[in-house]
Amino acid sequence: MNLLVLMIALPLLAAFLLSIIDRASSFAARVIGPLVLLATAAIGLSVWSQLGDAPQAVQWGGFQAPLGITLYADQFGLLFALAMTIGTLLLWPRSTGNQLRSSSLALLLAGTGSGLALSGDLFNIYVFYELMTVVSYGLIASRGTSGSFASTLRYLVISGFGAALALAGIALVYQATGTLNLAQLAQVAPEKLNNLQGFAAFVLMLVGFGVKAELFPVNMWVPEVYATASSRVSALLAGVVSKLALLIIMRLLILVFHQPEALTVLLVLGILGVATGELAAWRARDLNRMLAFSSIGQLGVMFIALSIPGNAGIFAALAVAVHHLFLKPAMFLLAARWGGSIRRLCGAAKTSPVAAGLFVLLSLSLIGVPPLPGFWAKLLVIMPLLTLDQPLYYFAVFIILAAASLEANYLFRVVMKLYDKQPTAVPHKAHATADLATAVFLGGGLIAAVFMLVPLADRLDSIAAQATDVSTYIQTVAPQSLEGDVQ
Amino acid sequence: MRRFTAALFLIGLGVMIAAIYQHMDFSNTALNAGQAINSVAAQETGAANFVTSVVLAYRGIDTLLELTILFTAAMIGGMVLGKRRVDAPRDPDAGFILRTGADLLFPLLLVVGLYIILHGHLTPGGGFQGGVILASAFFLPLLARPGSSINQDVISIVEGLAGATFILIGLLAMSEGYEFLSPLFDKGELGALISAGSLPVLYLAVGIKVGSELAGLLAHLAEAEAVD
Amino acid sequence: MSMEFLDGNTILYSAAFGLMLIGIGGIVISNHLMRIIFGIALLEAGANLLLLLSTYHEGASAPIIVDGIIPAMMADPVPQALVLTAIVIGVGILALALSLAIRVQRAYGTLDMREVRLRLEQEICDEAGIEMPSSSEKPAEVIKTPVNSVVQQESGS
Amino acid sequence: MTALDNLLLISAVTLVIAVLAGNSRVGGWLVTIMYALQGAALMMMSGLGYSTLTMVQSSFSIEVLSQQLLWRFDALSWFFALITIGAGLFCSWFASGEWGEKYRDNGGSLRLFHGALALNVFSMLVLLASGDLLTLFIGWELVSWASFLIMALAGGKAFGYAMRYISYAFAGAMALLGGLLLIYAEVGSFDFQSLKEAVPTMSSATLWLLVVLLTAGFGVKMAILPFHLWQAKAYAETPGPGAAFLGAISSRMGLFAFIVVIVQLIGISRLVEMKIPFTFLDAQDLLAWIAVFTIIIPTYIALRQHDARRLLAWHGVGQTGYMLLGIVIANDLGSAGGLMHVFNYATYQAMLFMVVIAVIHRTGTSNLNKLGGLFTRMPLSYLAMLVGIIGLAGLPPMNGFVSKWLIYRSLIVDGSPLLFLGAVIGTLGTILSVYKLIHNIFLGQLRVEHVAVREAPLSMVIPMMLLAAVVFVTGYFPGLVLDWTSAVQASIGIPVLAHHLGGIDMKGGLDMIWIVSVLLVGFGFGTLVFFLGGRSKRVHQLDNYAGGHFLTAETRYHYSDNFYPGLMHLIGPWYRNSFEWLERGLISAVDTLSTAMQGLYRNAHPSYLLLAVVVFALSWVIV
Amino acid sequence: MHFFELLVELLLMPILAFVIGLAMVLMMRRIGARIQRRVGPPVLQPIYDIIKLYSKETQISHGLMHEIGIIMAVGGYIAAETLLPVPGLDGLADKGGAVTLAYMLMIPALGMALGVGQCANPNGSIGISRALTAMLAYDIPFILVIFGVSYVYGTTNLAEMITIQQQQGVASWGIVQMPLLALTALLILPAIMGKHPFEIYVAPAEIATGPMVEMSGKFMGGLFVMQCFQLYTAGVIFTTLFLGGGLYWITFLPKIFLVVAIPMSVAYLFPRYRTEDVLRLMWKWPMLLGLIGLAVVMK
Repeated sequence: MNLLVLMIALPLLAAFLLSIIDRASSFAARVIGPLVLLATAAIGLSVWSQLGDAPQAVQWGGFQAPLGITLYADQFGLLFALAMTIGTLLLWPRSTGNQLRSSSLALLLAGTGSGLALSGDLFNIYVFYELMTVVSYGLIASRGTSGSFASTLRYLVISGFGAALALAGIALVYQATGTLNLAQLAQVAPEKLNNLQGFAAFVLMLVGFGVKAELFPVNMWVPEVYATASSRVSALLAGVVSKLALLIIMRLLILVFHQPEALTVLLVLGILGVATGELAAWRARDLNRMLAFSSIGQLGVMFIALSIPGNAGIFAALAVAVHHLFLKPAMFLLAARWGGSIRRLCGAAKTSPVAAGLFVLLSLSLIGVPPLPGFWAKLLVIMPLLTLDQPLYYFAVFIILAAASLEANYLFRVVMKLYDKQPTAVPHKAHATADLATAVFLGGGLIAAVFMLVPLADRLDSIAAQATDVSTYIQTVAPQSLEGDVQ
Repeated sequence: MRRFTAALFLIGLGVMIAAIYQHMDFSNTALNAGQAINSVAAQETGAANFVTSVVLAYRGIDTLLELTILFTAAMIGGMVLGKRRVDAPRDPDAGFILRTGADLLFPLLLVVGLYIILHGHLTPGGGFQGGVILASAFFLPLLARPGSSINQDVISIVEGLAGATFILIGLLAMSEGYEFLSPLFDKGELGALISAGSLPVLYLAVGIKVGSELAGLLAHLAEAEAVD
Repeated sequence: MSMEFLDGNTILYSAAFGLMLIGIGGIVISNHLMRIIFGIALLEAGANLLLLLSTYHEGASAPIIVDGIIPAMMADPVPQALVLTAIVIGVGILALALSLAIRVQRAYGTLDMREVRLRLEQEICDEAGIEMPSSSEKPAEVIKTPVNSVVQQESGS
Repeated sequence: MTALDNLLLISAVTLVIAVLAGNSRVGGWLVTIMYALQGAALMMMSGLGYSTLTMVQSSFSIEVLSQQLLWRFDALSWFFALITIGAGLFCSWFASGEWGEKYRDNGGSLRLFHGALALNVFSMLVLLASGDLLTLFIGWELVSWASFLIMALAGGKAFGYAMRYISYAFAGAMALLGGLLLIYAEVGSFDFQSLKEAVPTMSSATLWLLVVLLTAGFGVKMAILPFHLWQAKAYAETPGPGAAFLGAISSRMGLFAFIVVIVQLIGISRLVEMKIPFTFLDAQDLLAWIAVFTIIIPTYIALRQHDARRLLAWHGVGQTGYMLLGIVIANDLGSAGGLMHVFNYATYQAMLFMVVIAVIHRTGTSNLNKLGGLFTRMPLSYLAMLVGIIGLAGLPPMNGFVSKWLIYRSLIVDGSPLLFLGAVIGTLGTILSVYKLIHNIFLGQLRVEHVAVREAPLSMVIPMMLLAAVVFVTGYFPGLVLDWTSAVQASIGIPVLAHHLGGIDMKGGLDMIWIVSVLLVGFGFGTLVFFLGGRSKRVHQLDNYAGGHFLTAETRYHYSDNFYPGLMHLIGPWYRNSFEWLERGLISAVDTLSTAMQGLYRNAHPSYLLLAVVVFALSWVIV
Repeated sequence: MHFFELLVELLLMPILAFVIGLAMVLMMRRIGARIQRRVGPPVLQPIYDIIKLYSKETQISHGLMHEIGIIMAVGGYIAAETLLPVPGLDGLADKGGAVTLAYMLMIPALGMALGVGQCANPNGSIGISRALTAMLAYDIPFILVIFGVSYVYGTTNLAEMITIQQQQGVASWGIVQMPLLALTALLILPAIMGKHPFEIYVAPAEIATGPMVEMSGKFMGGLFVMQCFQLYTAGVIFTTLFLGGGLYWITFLPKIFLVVAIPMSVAYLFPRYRTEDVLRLMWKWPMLLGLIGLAVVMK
């Protein structure tokens, strides 16, 4: 028995019962969501503290590993599960119209996200992923504007398309191996999936799961959605949800697909993502879409990092992802009041100096100015890229560096506007206290990271090492299979 | 031009798929989770229908999630479509035959649906299939009488409770010291109606949940104001 | 073409891939949202079929024990369960897509993907207070009807 | 606690004090005293400047990502730190009196100003102390953003220029980062020593890539061609003494890093081995020619400026070329000249900026067409500017002459007539330009609105006068500075220049003590000759004769606009603003690409792209 | 004692320069007169001129800088003369050299420019603008010459140059070794001396729009003294660089007078050039010659 499943089950239960509770007491309905998430976060933290170097595997329903569905908790997965839970808690969506539904959706998102991060079964991942997608449709549409509906629909088209492809990819994998359990797949993959079919399955799944990870070219929904969704939802999607999709791709890459071509596909798509995202952001005239495009670029960097073979790539991608996890939500929170034309931002620093200062800090970290954490993350990506000594990798470095200078340019154009002394016609609204406090908390995390750089890097390194330890994975999930029939 | 390029892409894709197909290996049956399940499911779950074993036991969490997806979709559908305006124009009532037919079919569908649900662990069928029939039972009158409506409040309570039941059964297993969603109760005799432990109960929850979700969703869609 | 080529596997797989291709074709070629949604449905059907076929064996019986008799060769129950799940998921998403389409149609008066995109862009730009970037394919008849931006929502149940 | 720790600590404390007390009445003075303390801390390490000490380590060191980060001072760092702290001291002094009060009254935040200045000094010290390539980059970025901060303080127009600066600077930093990481990939370490050891075995292609990347990175900060566009305007718009500080030392950080990485670690001799295909040039020539064009083009752009601050700032760009030229020539004369020029230039450039700021303080404008005749009103400022322009033009007896002489001499020894010619063309342009500067501000007719102008306050005049004294004394006794540059030469592995207090020991050497003395005596005789004549009558400035017509107080006319019409008539068409066009072209290219990408995200049917990718990926595998 | 000898040399050199310069002024005016079929001034005319200017009653000063400017102009030349080795007197030749000298010669120009600027007469400023432009014109080829010569002799020390040329005879003279550079120098010599036909900024006809517009009395006198030094300096530099300098005054003096006389005689045949034309001319032919000459000597 393991309490870990409660991280998933409790939020779902609460979501189911929320409307019934609301009938009894609307106050209870309001507080129960955050309370449940607090509880799950506590569970997650307690598991984290006892985890150490030994990952844990839990079987849903107690069935044997290849037959039942596995829940695999290593630091890697648990980190993102916790990020999901705590992130949702921090970015608890506020809807003017229908708080009850938003709360249910938030609970569902937290539960699903945790499950996605911890799941050890391919089809289970697919189902979790679909659920998360549906929940995010709801979150986006909960703003209630016609634009949010239209962008949700367009998102749905791309997402549905991708999901079907991912399903086809799963079918190909099952056809080749006859199993869906990641541990068992990891065992048989070198033999059975190291061929064209395996590669096709990877590309299909990459495209499918890449939709949420803002992978080029299935990221066309990003600018529309982030511009129409409420800023907290954008923060959740860009900050946390995209990282979970990335986590799936990382898991697949580590455990199942070892083709060198797979890495090249990631590299090419990553480069395209960085180039298109950052270039498009350069010309964006409203903050939301600028952040959206920049987030595409950042995710592209993570894909480039993933294309580095071995532990270094996972470490780098993890570092960039964790950095982005802190940074993008804070930026979107600031954009809550500053959305709209950048030109309108003239002098906004006067009304909200803290927010403006925070924006500067976040921008500096985003473009990678030492000693802020963004710099170290970027360093981690570029250093191994150059040692690979291949033209395409060199080109990737060039793209990353060029993109950073573009980033500096457009972000500081915004900063300049913030500090511009010319008055604007419309007075600026100050940020909501909760938004600002959350953003400051996240920004504070970045600063704290500067001072804890060394332990932080060590910790991330050990997480990455644990994540890439395939044999431990197999042994933890199915200890007996190592002795028996390894085909 | 656009269609031409699209067609070109499609042809290219087709060729690729064919190429992959050429490389596909159809002879790997040795390491097959399905075969393993076939050989142990009868003992482990006590259900005669192995698909049900897989759906409710081995991959029970998938089923829970898919119920959640339906729940979420229905909720979002309701949110998106919103309440009908009182003065919005309505379709005219259906004719006598349809109305009477719907009334006649209602109990029939109800019974069939429940039967399919309750025999899910023995014969083909189960919570999903039965749930859909249940939903149609409740939805048919709506088509016949556009003015009437399903009580969404009741539906939301039913769906919430049904979903909660599923999870609570899972939690019950935990309180007994098993893993979440482990099969409970006595497995009974293979092939008997009351067998397979908690699986029929789960399937009932699934059926009710599917039925209420779908009915709610369809009702929302039907209620949506017609355009033009 | 020899007849061996046309064995059961080939036909079934062709059906699966063909459905997927038709679905993708619908998504790619069509501009109408309804057709695109149906394209997705077809694509999903194809993918489901593919999943179902993944461990298909000719002559295997359903994995159900009837009257205590265990068939010699039973079909793999896992893909069937998976497909069941996938179909239900597909239904949920389809319903959601349709309800969104209804709302978009109500708001923009069209389901043409190009126009929806333009109207969406227009709305984003209006909200942000920036000019819409000029587009070469701006349709002449984009009528600027006031969009009731915050649609009244169902106030609880 | 080592001496370096002390220095950095005091500098950090200065920053804190500046931020906390910057706005108070005594804040400026406190900060100034702190700079003096920093200077004292630096003097504790003065052994570095006289080769009696080779290195001072900082006890602070951390290990990140298995890289050991080190900070230390050597002779080169010490020399640059001396200039930095000196510039900080004088600029802060200058800002502490009336200037600061006026700045505050006009709505500026002195806290921010002093804070930014202190931050600049601190970050420069950190950069100068960098002990490996990674700390070098960290320091580099600190310096970049610190200067950005001080540039942007003025708001308004300055924002635009600061933006331009940071765009350039960050792109340069990224090139630098690329270069440094390339080194890491090749060498496997960020350590100075391992790079030095690995250079001989590196392939020529790698080295070319490295040199191009690093030079671009450092060059952006130095504003060498073709990255020169950002600097002048950005510096000119920096508030008051900030401009003096930036002008004096900020972009020298690029030179510092260039010396450390390219001269000291890679080595000029390795550059000479890198031939450019199909020409008879090598990498060293390329750099030297870049330096020469950096001398010529910005100098002649300066000649056309109407704003005193812009004019000075453009000369700053041009003077960088001399330093780079000297360093790249890298013989004992050239490198000494280049290094000494860093010091000399800092002294007179800071002073000239101070004079201009004092003029702005009194008259409210630095527009060269709206000033004139201030000599009678601000004689001390005039004197400072006179000393400054003689230094800037590189004429005896000021220190600018000595460093330029060294550079010329090295070019003669090196046998590079065209480089020499280029350097001289730059000097001549400078003379023309600085005469215009002093003429348009201080000579000619006094404008009506400036009749009541008084001499700048003491808080401004004293720093100016002190700097003027430095300019003169180091011109008289160049050995004072040459001692330091020799220590630097020794530490970066270049032949040490033989010198004495008065100048250079060599065949055809230089002895400034004699030259200056004889010049002074010559002036004395000139005075004698002058007073041999009868008593002259002092008439009013406007008592002038022009073509049979007396200019009167009503018809004031100061010949200032388009000061060199004949020259401009000839060379005017050569000003094509090619680099502006280049920059604009680059921007519009990015803009077009950006629009295209937005179009991609807005218009393109996503599935298309998806299919393209899928088909591409699969076909690639099959083929 | 060496130090005192040096002091005496330093004292002597400017005086000698002044006297010879006076003679050169006289010669120049005579040559000009002969070409124009005039008789020309008497022998002592330059001295009379100076005395006249210095003893004028109206000495109008426009301010301190006006006076300092003149002092700088004269003083700069006085100092510069000590860097020019002449027979028997090496002065400070080993402490400076050709480059130092070239830059030292800009001090008087700067002094004059400052002085004129202080006069606050816009016409004066225009004159200075022209004068500085002209300086830009001739200094570029001049510096080419200096470079070439220094490169060939391997030193910038003028005294050493003389020694080299004297020791190795006429064949080693600059004019033999580098005729093109010598020609270049000869072409720009009138400009360096500020004489016909490149003297539009100080030409009598342009007095109202020249630097001289506010100069009167001893100010003008100072400039006259400066002119003597100017001629002398130009002559000596050329002789030192290309004609082997001189071990003895007897061979040295003819050389320097010849150097001044030849271009004067030719130059008077040309009309005055406008400032732009000076630029154009100087940057075309002397530059071209100089560059070719450099290429030849450097191979």
